[in-house]
Amino acid sequence: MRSSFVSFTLNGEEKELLIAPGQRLVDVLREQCGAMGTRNGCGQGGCGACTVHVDAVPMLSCLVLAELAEGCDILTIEGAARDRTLHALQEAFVAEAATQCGFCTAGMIMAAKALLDRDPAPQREAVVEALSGNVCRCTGYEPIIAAVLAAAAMLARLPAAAA
Amino acid sequence: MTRLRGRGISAVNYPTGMNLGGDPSQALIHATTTGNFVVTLSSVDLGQGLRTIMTQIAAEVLGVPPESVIIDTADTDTGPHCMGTFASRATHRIGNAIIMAATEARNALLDVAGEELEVAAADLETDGDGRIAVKGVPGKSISVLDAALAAHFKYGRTISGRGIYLKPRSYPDFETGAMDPDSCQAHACTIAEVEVDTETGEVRVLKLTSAYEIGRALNPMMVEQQIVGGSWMGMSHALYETTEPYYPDRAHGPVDFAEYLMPGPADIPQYDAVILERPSASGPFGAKGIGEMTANSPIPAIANAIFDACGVRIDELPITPEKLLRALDAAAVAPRR
Amino acid sequence: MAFAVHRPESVPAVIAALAGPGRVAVSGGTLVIRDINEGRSFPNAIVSLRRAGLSGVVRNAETIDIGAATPIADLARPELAFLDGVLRGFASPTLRNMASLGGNLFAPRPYGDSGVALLALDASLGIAGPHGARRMPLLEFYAAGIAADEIVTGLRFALPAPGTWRWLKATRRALNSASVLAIAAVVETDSAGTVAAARIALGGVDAHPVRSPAAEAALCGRVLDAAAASHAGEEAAAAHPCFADAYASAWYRRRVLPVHMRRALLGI
Amino acid sequence: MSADITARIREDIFAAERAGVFRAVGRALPRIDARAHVSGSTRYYADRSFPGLLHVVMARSERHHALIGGIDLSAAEAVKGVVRILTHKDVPNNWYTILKLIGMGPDEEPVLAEDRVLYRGEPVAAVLAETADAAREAAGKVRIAYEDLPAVLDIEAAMLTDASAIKPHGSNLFIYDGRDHFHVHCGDTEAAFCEVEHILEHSYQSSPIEHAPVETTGAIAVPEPNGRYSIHSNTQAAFFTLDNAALILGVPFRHLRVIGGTVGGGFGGKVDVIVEPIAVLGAMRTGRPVKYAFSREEEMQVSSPRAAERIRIKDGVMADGRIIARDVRILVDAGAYSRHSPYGTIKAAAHMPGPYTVPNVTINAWCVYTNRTPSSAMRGFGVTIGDFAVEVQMDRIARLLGRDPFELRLQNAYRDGEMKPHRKKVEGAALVEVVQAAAERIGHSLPPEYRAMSSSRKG
Repeated sequence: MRSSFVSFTLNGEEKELLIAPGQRLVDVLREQCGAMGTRNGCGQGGCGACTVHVDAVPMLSCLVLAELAEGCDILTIEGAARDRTLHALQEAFVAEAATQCGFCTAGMIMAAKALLDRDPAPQREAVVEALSGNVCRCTGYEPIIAAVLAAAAMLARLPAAAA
Repeated sequence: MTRLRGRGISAVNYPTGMNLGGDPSQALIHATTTGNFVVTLSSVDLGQGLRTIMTQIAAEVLGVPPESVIIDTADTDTGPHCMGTFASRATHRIGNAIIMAATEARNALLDVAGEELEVAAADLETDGDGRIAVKGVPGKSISVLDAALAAHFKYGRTISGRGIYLKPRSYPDFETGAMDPDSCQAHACTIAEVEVDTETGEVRVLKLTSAYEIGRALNPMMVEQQIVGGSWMGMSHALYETTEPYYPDRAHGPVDFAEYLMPGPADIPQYDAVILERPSASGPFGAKGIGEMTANSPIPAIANAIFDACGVRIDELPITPEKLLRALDAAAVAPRR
Repeated sequence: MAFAVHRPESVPAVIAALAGPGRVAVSGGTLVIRDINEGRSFPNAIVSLRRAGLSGVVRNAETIDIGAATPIADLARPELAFLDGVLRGFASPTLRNMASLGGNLFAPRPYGDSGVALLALDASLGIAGPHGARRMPLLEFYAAGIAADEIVTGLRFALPAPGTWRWLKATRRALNSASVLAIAAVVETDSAGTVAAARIALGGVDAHPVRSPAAEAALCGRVLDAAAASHAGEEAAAAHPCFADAYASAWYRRRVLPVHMRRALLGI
Repeated sequence: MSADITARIREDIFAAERAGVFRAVGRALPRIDARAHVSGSTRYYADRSFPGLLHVVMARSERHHALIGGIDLSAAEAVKGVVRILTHKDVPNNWYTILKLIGMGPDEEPVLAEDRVLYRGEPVAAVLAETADAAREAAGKVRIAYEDLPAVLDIEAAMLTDASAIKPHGSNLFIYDGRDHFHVHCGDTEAAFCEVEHILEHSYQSSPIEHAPVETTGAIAVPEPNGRYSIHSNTQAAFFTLDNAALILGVPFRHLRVIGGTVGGGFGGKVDVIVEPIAVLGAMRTGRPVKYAFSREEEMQVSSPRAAERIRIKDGVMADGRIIARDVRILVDAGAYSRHSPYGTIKAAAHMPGPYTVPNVTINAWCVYTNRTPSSAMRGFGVTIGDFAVEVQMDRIARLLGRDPFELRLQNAYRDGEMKPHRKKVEGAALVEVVQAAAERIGHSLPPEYRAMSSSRKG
């Protein structure tokens, strides 16, 4: 079995990588792309810390084979901010004290971003459901829910282009 | 469908530190040429916010803005010794070490500033915004940056400080149990409101209200983080968590976050808390440790609320729907005492 | 060990790629890749179904066809609105983007709740293999399985008549939780409220999702009220073995089955 | 809710004691690490790349208690990518105990099992391979021959004199200074029980609990020039890890350097020194960087949990609500090895009888070995389960006497200057005030004499 070239777009940048067979996307993003913000918390699809967007759909990168990302558009936490300006979710997580150890944070934000991309003005129940696959052991979830709702309110005040 | 509501309370204390082995921690502080201060430690931030608290303590004592404090940790080649982050000791031990180190560094800073301003160091005060001024003489001042530059390039002096805090070892008397195991006690009272589904034994926690006495809230936002996160963990311990669901039988031990049950964002109660401050004589600015205790008081409060709701006691954690339903069944058969 | 990844673009190509030892078909990957990550599975090759044309939902005159590789999230559509409860109870939104309806049939207990729903819908499966395509009832699939060189290509069922669908998943936490019990039913009543026909399927009571003839028999011919529904649950509790896992004991599952049966059938 | 927390500080309570003017402390300063967390740029121990990194996966005991007849590594060694497999013979000082640094012994836990295993999940052989996949496959192919021994899984069964002893010293109890349990007493409990109106005796039980940090325990050891090794670790205690690892490896302390400080959740689970010695040993034997991180399953079933405890409380209560005698029996399920449990057992004893002044107290606490995963420190160590027991007991007393549960606690709350059973004088007490403040918060009115109570004076 030989390594093969796989091409995908990562945070808007085209990548062509030589990938050993059977590699998981989380490992390729971290080790070959240096996108260390995607965390490996369980390898079971149970913690959500490795959540990334594949063609705008949130997925667990510990369960995605890198070879199947061929031609896909991948967004990680490193791509959430634009021009070094934090996304409203990132600002809200700081303001609402929604991080403690920070290990779940990137996955939480990516799961929440998928929700807000689809539903910019979610009800609390929708936020709760969107976060239900992401484990946080520190915060008790309430500040995270508050941060997502605050981010939605923040985005609603912004001109559409900036959002 | 039968849903019964109940309320339960608990009141607890929690020791700061546990020093059966002697419990030191150290800090080193030095100023950079441009008047920033590097606090060098080997202490570990688990996510509770150690770096932020240590920044605030150093800034308070040095009299400089928190933005000018840099926390450098943890590298055993460069950082002085720290016992570790556990036993609710970090704020207390490392905070005190930083106060000692920062006091020494501040004195060195004021000595240089005094020479530059041609006044005694004792006549100087810091404004916490980066300036050192002569007390009562508005306008006669020097910036921390200029004082640091002068120390380096004019006087050839270090602006630095060394700090250590040691809680000496306590040797228990094995006859009586006499010992001095801790430094101070923090306190909490929690009220839980729950709803019990008496047909299934399922419990929903509706609200957790607490009063915490923690000496000094060095950063109230982070105190609240501990209270909210700890309340959740306490609820989780009370109702869900076990690595051995059939303890002491080892069967069916959970291996993932699906089987290892913890409440998710859809299961959380309302949280509410008030903070009391009775400064501890030994704590930095009176602070006591709050990291661990927040998970404790919700557990009996929830257990007591369940009894209040449905009249059965479960004395075995976690209080699972099965245990509760078995007890309810037994109570239905046996007449209530 | 390293393994090859194949991405065939048709069903015959999938079948060809599966020929040989240690080859595993994967659609969402939430079961198989996890097993590899944890050292329980060491395939020689993974055959992805993603590009084999096995995704999508087609509404026919009488029935619905769902491709086996269709992600659970893609089932959120108006004609399948009655399945909203099944979908929302299925793991997390992120996992629903990955896990497929066909793959969920292979999930070990207590997972695989979508199979409970499909059993109550009396679904049938499309199967493809080296010897061609065939259909089989879902009941038979759970009893006999399929050969290692075969795959499930799709599921087909008739939409339940309005007002006949029932679904309840009893869990330890509100969302993203495996089931203590899953109950799906299609219950037809006459104008007097008497049950004329019922298909009741259960999860959490056996090695895989099952139909419950005991519950169905108990219900048929009776007026659908709390007593009848609880009775059906009691009959089911007596008929099925139930099992213990990290979520609940067999005793608990049996004990609350009548309660949840009543709640499933009557909503109270 | 973070915005209004400062407003919920009760400045009116202890107003004189808490007075002070501060600029930096007392502020709700945003966390200095928050922006790095939200942008994904925080660097944890695993967020560094080392060319040539090897991965460790441990082959573990599948039995609760067994003699090891033999270990066959041949199938494991044949897996492509396997570089080396470590067994106990590779570990310079295989027997250790983590609290030896504070003189609590004896050395009683092997880094890698030798002739026997005492719990399911005990490490036996460490596979080092080029990829984690290869290491996992090989670990599954390590063949261990077992001869099963009777397993002791219940704490009280383990305490019986005819229980099969799993420890070399011939009993299943940790020995404190020649005694098989830790004891604290004050007053005369037996005499007091003869004078009380009510006696309540109840038992409370917990099961083991996992820390469940989202980042599992792990370390990367990297060979450096001059015979040194850098250990990138998520330990909660850098020097503690360094010192214990050096003792196990038999190397000068100066040869090790621990780099860490940024941890994805600890809760007490990253205080045991488990992964670092193996990672360094692997680096020593291969000359390459070595990563040893727990899988999620290992984190849940093999890493040390919060101990299960069984606590029996017997209270002597007067009709007016005073608790005048409390007898507490604490059993701590240490699992197969000590780790931090002997220490936690003392902490549990020191905590009793809770935040109340009881004149006659007897506390006996046993640290008991069983054939299960060794337990160790976790958030609230030694106190969490004790609080559960004491506070449910308090609720029972209130119910028995028909008393308001707030008032019963206020009546018995410890005050400044009173003596705890371990003979330390109470100072800085505030139980009275938190009970009053909590009652007020939910609108539960207290009679004037209870509202007037204070921790700084009796009454």
